[in-house]
Amino acid sequence: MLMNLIHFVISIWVPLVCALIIVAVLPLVAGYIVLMERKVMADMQARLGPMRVGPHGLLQPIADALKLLIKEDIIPDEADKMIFWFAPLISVTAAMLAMSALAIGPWFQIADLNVGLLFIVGISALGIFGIVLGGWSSNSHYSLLGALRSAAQLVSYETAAGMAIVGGLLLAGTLSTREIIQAQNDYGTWFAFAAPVGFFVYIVASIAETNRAPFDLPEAESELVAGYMTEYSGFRWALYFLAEYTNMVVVASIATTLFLGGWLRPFAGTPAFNFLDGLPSVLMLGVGGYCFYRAPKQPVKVQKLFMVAVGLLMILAAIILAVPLIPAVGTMLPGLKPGLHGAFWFLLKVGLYIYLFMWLRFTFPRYRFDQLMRLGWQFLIPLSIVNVMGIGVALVLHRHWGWSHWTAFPLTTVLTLLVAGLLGWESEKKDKEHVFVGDA
Amino acid sequence: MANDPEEKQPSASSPSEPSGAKTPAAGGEPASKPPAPPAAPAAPAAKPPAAPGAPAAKPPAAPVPSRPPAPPKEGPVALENDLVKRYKEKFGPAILEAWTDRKQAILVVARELLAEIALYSRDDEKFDWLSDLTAVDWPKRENRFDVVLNMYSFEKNERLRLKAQASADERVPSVQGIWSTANWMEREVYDMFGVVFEGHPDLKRILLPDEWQGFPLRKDYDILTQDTAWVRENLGIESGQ
Amino acid sequence: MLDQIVFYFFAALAVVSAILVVTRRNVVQSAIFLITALLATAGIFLQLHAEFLFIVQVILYAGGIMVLFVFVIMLINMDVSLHQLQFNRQWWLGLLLALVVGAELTIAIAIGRSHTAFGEPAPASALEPSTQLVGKVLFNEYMLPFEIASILLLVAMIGAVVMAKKKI
Amino acid sequence: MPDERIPFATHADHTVLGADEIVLNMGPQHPSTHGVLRVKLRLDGEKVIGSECVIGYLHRGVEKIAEHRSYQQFAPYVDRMDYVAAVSNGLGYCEAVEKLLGAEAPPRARVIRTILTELQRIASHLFWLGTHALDIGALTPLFYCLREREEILKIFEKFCGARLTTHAFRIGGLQYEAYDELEKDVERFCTPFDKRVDEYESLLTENRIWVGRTKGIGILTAKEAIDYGASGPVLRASGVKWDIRKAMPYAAYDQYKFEIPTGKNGDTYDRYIVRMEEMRQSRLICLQAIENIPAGPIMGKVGKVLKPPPGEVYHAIEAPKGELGYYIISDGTTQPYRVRIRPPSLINLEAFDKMIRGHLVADVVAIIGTLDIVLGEVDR
Repeated sequence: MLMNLIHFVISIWVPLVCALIIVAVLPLVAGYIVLMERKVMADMQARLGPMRVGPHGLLQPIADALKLLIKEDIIPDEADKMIFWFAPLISVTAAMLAMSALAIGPWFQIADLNVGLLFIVGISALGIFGIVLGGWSSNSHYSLLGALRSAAQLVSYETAAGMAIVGGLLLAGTLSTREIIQAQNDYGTWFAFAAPVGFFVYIVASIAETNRAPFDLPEAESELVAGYMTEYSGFRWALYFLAEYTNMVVVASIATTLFLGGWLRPFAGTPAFNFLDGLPSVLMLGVGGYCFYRAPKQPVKVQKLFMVAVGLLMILAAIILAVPLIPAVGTMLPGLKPGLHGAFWFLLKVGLYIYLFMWLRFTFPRYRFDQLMRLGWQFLIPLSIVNVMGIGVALVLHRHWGWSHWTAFPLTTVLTLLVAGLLGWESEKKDKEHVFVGDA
Repeated sequence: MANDPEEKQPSASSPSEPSGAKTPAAGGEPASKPPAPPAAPAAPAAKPPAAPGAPAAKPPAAPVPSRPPAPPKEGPVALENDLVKRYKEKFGPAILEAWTDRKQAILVVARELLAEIALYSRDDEKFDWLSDLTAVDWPKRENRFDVVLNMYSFEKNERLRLKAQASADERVPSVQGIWSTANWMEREVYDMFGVVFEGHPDLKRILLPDEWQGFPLRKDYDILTQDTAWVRENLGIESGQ
Repeated sequence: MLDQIVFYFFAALAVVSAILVVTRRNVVQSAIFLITALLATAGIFLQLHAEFLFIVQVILYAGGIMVLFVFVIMLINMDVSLHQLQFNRQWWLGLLLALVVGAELTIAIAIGRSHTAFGEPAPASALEPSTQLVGKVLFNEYMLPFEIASILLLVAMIGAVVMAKKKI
Repeated sequence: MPDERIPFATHADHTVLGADEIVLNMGPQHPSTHGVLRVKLRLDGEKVIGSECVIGYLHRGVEKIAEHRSYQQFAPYVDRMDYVAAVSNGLGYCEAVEKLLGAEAPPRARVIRTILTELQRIASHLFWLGTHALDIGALTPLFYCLREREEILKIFEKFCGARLTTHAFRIGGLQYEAYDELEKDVERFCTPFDKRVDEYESLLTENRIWVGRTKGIGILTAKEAIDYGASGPVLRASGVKWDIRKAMPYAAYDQYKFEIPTGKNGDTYDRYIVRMEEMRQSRLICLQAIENIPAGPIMGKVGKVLKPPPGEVYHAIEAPKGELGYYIISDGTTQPYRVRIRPPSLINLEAFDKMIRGHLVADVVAIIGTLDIVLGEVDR
């Protein structure tokens, strides 16, 4: 009995390790995304951002985590204790579970389901429960309104995101994440270029799905104070935040897998661009150098050491990324290069996608709830449906009439954009009539 | 009164050209003085201002104001111009007094007809913008309160001040129907003075809590009345202040 | 070996949460237990390599219908409905019916065991991934019923919207 | 509206989506009511059907204090009313008392007063723009506006030692001779400033979401604006071209050329455009003014002890929020008999109830922002 248990464990040790890494590293990654967001926001607003905890605020996430752990955990008196405690857990588990089907690099994947992408979309849809139940159980007016709003928003933008993903799947022909990336490799171009409208719709829908940037209605500070999170404090509130940032990573990974060629190096196919293989280690060297350059400028001695340590870490990463480039090692361990570099490229694309989230957050004001709904239902969903039809037509042209896909896809994209223009003009006209006249 | 370009007196003699807001009023300062020059104008620079600050040219070295003006016995001066005549024709005895103080026209009117006079001012005299409505407490006088309306006319670019006198328990007709802006101002006058406005839709305190006793801006009001009442009520003892 | 453990875990979870659904006083808690019951059955589907069914179960039942349940529960003022009279006075009729149905089931299983021969379960690897299989069947042989069903759903949806909207 | 005592905690009369209305209590402690303003919103679902403003939380009884202070002693209180635009409050009060006295500030003092008041107008509009954009969700403009406003506050600090409650002016002229690089500092601030305003406008004016959130929101027609006694940018955005600086010039405004921006249909977007244009015009005034600040005394012929002859005066200036009026009655003693201050924020707030009807809760926040109210002035 024990023997086959051990056999079983050995047979699945890779996914097990990946799962452990995901569960352990994700909160840390989420913390550092928060720091990145505050730094980028500060940079865009002509100020410095957190500089006090650790050099350049690098230890800020740890400080935040400690603060949230120690903070008092207030539960409103008539709140439904059990559900109040349970709601954030649903959100976090849904978000983390969705990470399991994603392939960070060719090695690093927990489970290669053949319903991969559908699984991720389905599971992250369960996140609504966490928000809705949390809002309801904290028994306060503001959080109930916030919960209702975010549920309505999630449901309507999931449809748009789903249809945009269908657009990409038509090209890939399969649901499993690994095969999608393989399909993009065979195609030679990333699906973002083959189905740009689908990619655009997915970007907008994913922002709305994770309650961020112009669509962060539920926790709109100015009106509903903090939406469904109003009554939460301390670590429970941190769980909601962790769920939001994990969702952001999940959504970014889906976009990278489906539209930005997963762990493929840009211009993976063409040998002319092979020098790009060196880019990962060069980038890491650059970051390491910057850390060393900043180290002496740190005011406190311990911060100097910390910066030096970070610099060394970056150099080490650069070396590790450079090892597979050496021809000798390359022949001995063929899998090493795609594995390491693949992971780097995937994470770089996810990072850039998240940077796009942040960029939008700091430049755009917030949509009003009815505008948000109108944009979702009257513009995005019809557009994504038309996009699916467009890609279908392009595939038929490509496969049955032999058009090369460099002509079929641009043609259908132009047609879809035409429809988008029509839809935009339509909603513009409706905006005019919909002007609020104070009908006392 | 050195060049005081902005204060235009609704002088009757020269129909002040419709300066309106577009052309800067300062330019066309009619040189005429109010027909009945203030009886004892001790004002130093009585002569009309030489070059009332033509927009571009820098005024010549400002006439060095002569010896520091002894406090001019300014005081209100009787005012007789066609604006007052028109009011007198229309309302006769209701216009009790008309005088000007520091080049601003003031009409003291009967309390009962305040609403009609206000309506007339807005519609016929084009004072369409009520800039301020307030009250003043003169405890020694028999009609204790002065309800003061400051009106402004966009067309004639002039101000006019209506005053109605009321004693402590008389009710003043509300002008809320004529200018909606008077709503909160009348509530504030009620809150601060206790003057009750007849016909006000929702007259209750605006700044002070509703259960506040006493009216603070009355001259004979002092903070202790409220304080002792509150202490007696809540703590059941006499506050010995 | 491990499959049995996982199966028993899911089965037990499904049964326990089904019972809890019925016995809970608090409506929202019973809704949550209903969700866990559904997810447990989804787990069993996954074990049988019926991934498509697993995903449909998760998205449709847990993701879709249960959200509606929770919405409705949230928006109806709970304490109002609790005061209404509980119509469990006919509990004896319910008990009787339960016994009858129980008897039928046991008889069917007893007889069935000997007569009908269940086919040998096909080895997991031989099966084509079920999603493509279902897709092929759905869009080839059953094209027409699929379209009719979708139109029916559309009509139902529009009906619901019309009823809910105060003024069109 | 029946004035039942709403307990502080909000409570829903009926189910959220039930047919009856719910009363949502906003304030007095609320992130976007610009001070201690409490608004009782009657909502039908998400739509506002009525509201009642409860004010008075910041009432300090300035008018009662005035009756027990001498004219000079009361001047610092005036800065504490509209604490965002203290300099223009001071200007209004000092000019009103000078009129009461029949005295006149010398030309040099009047020009310096004009420069500082226009700088204060820019600072007040910058503060408004930052918080208004923040309420609607745009995080970045706030920090750009505060960066510029900091420059102006530095100039005030160099001039009179204080940044916010400056008490910069005295009755009859100025207390301090202008520090010698005043012209250079104002020049250094003004020349790049219109490019800065272009920077804000690039973030907001053509921004589809900003236009969507502000166009057609909180409409106040010209007739209603006059009826509700609105003044300043709120009145001008409704199409009434009236500015006290042009109609009844005071200080040194008659010596400078500037435009009065007006809007067409009096919605939040027009008020935004009017205020942005006003900032540009104020910059022009400052640039014209620092070209030639006339030499001469900075204090008029006003004695140490002020005993204005009995009588009354009403003097109004164009404060950043609207017409700020002082109605002062003197009885010949050193203390005013009565000082009445016309608060533009309070009177602009009267139109609030009419403007928010039919809008959503998110618009209520935008409309409070566009009225640019400061509770210190509303409550006095």
